[in-house]
Amino acid sequence: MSGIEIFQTWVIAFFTLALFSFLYKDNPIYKLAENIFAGLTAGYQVGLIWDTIIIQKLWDPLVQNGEWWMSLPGLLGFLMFSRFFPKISWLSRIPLAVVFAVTAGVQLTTQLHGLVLPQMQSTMLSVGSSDGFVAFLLGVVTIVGVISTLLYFYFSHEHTGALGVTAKIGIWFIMVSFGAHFGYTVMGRVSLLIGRVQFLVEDWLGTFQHIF
Amino acid sequence: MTLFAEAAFSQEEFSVFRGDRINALIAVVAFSAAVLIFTNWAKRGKPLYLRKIAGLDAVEEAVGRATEMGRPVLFIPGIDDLDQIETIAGISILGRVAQITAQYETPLMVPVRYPLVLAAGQEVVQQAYIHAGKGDAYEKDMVRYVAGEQFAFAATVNGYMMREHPATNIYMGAFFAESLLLAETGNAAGSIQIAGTGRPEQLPFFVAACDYTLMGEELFAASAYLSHEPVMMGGLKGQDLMKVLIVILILAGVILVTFTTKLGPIFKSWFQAV
Amino acid sequence: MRTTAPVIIAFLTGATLVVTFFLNEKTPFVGQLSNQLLDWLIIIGGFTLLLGVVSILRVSWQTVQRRKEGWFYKIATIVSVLIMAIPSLLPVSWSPLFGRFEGSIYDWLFMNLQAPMMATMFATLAFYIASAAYRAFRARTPEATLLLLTATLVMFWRVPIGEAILNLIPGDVPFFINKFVMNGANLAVQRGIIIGAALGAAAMSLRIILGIERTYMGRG
Amino acid sequence: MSFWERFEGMDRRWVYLMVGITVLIPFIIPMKFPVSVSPEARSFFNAVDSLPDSSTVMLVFDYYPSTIAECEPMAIAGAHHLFQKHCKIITLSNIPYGAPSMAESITRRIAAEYGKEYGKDFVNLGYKYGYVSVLKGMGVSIESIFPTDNRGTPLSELPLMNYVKNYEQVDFIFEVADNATADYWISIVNAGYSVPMGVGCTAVMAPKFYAFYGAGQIVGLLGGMKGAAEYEILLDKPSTAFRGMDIQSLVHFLIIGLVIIGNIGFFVTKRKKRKIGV
Repeated sequence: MSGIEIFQTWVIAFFTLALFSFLYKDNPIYKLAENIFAGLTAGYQVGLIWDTIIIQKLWDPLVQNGEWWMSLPGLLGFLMFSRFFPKISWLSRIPLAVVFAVTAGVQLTTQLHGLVLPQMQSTMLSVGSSDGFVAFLLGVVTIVGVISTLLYFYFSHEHTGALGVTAKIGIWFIMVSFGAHFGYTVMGRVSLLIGRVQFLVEDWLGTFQHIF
Repeated sequence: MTLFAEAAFSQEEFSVFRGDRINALIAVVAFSAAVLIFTNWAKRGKPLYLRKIAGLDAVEEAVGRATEMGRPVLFIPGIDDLDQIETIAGISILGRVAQITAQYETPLMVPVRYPLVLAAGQEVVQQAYIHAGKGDAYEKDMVRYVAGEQFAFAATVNGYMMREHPATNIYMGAFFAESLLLAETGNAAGSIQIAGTGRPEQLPFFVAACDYTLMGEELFAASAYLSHEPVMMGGLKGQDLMKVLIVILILAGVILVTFTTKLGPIFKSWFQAV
Repeated sequence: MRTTAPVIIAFLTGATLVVTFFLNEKTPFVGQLSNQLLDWLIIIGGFTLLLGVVSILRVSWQTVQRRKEGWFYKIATIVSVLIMAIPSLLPVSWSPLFGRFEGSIYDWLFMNLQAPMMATMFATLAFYIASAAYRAFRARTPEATLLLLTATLVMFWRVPIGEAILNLIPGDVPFFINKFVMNGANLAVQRGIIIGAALGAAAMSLRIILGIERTYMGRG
Repeated sequence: MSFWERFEGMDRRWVYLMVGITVLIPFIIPMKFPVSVSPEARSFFNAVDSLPDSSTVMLVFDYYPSTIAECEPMAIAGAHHLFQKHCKIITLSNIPYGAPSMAESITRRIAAEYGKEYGKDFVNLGYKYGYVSVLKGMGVSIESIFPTDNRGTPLSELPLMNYVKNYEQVDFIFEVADNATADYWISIVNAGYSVPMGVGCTAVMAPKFYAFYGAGQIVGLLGGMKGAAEYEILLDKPSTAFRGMDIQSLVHFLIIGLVIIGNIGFFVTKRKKRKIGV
């Protein structure tokens, strides 16, 4: 192991332990790591956005490919800085309006087309006797689950009577699903912890024999 | 099936209109009509009943609690950018919450992860304070950009929660793996917590660690509920109508697929998204 | 002007995008409009990054200047922002330490500080998930009982030894969990929530396009 | 205050401590709990095992440094298996940070064990921006997308790449991913060029990929650390993932135990409160 590698391992170990220390309580080492972490990620965005967005998406098309219309988003981007000048700060609402409207315009169709229709389609399951008992039961569970969950979100009627019963079934389904999802995720999260502990035990403690 | 054959044929010849998306067009038109009819209905003052949503009533109470305790309200409009509709929902709710904190002059802290959300958040909060006649109480750094990455954001916000002990934490928007990092720390700090997200995979963690959780559609309804304006709330009735329609169509599909061999698959294929 | 202009722009942008969704992608001018506008959104976001960096530096600097509590740590923030950002903006031709690729300061800081810290924060979830389970999984109500029973069963099933034990019980329990809990009830609920959320999202979009929802301009 | 009451009000840091200790135990005392092999992992292994000697395989490193614990053991086991079979390996990545250098160091280290030579037996193409165009473009010409390898050597100087021009010369794709790029490998490369493919992914992603496995779009699936451990067993090289499964099992049992004890405490204290009329 080279000196540089040992140094890197110790740097990583320091910040790993610093963040873990918050589990016990907030402390100066954590505060230091937290502030460095926050600063680095902000700086990281600067490098990434300058290169991949401002240069590759704006400057190159505009200047090298002569796509003149790309000056429009550039102008809208500049209007954002009107926020620094109180008198014309309302101008920054124009790019904001464009941003909100683009999202809304894209989402209105894609939510209905890309999510609602296909999810409805995949719920239209055959529950005939020909496909066997397991398929039948799975079909019934799915259909009842989808419908009762959906009706749980009914706003304009109190959850009483038939709607109340459906919403109650919906809540049971929701609880089963949440429990399953919670239990399922534990494994992935523990794996991540194992990764960090393996680093500390094997790599970091491993440097001790090179140093001492 | 004929619809698809035609669409495929006409596409080869190049038609401007995408015939294969006729199903989506009908869905968009029907949906917009349902929402707008009831919006109009509400505008004309027709009575409109909406059931209570516990998490939403809690928002106003929780801000009140923060005022009594003299501690800040922490609001996180999700950790995604403004190209997600959930973030927009979060920003809208922030506008309502900021009006309440403005009235009571309760300190408000809104950490964000994307600069666009920062700009939108500052605008919304500033306008809410002006609207409430408390323009002087507004500070630019109520909404602040704290980090450029998911886990650095969580580390910073967690530190803030343990040091400042906000009385109320409100999470509204798009959340990912950091949902539980935030909510558990908030719980440990003793804050009242209200969460809302459209992402089913994060809901179990919010439900486990928060006092109230708005699930899926409730998040998008929240802004309308909190506005107390009939125009906004009318649309919810339209959404309900669509839900009933969806349930009927699903059941029709199930019956057709189960009992017919030809009509069922044709009916089902109509919902194909292309 | 100050509110009507943005509202009109929002309506025109939104409505155009809805229409282009139903048009052939090869249609001149408008066919690729949604991709084009999404790129615009990214570019506008790119410009705003300056607002973000100004925000984090200003808040930190004020803390340092006024010697507020913890001001010392804010120096670390400022230094970190600058040490990461500035070398990444300088051309590689000046020095291999500049730019963003292998061997640069940017890359070294990412690999040895930022990436391990991301992994560590992610890993702390293992502790939080355990304490959340311990605290929240109490059989207070029938619903809560259902939640905790499913969670426990799935946790048991997910590890080899638990699965082996489940296999000792007559009736194929792992199959049952996989089929009816994971792919049955769980999938159905996800679907129900997704459909509901999509309706809510679509209604929200409609309100924005039509100018009913104008919170971003501070109006109801 | 009774034992149960004290347990009810336990500081959460005791739970953290228990988790921390549990994670460390298997490092000191290896347990070696048996791991059963799932059909989808076995099918993955068999698909690789039945490749003819000196086939060309793409080993794709589509994971970020934050999920090394789950993904790296899969990539390592895959590299061992492929070199054992004298397959030619082409590594590449759709992840800008970390992944290209992880691919570099892992393949070089393992190649040394089997006496394999860079350029002739394995090549690391590195990373290019825009995964959709990368995946599509390699169907026509790999060289048009990656003119050079990760270290800047032109592909024409690498003997292996003189033979491999596009997907037609690729016999199998071994994709290791922690994100949605795996979907695109299936929908673009498998669907468009019918190259057989196996996917190793994180545990959280696995349920979704069962559908692709069921539909025959991928020949095998490794889900999370357990999937990696299964591959290690099939390869008869139990390593980090296999050891990790011991920890996994212990932590799961710890949490289940805590939930059970917590509920006993909950009922005991509730009954007590009812008795004294609170």
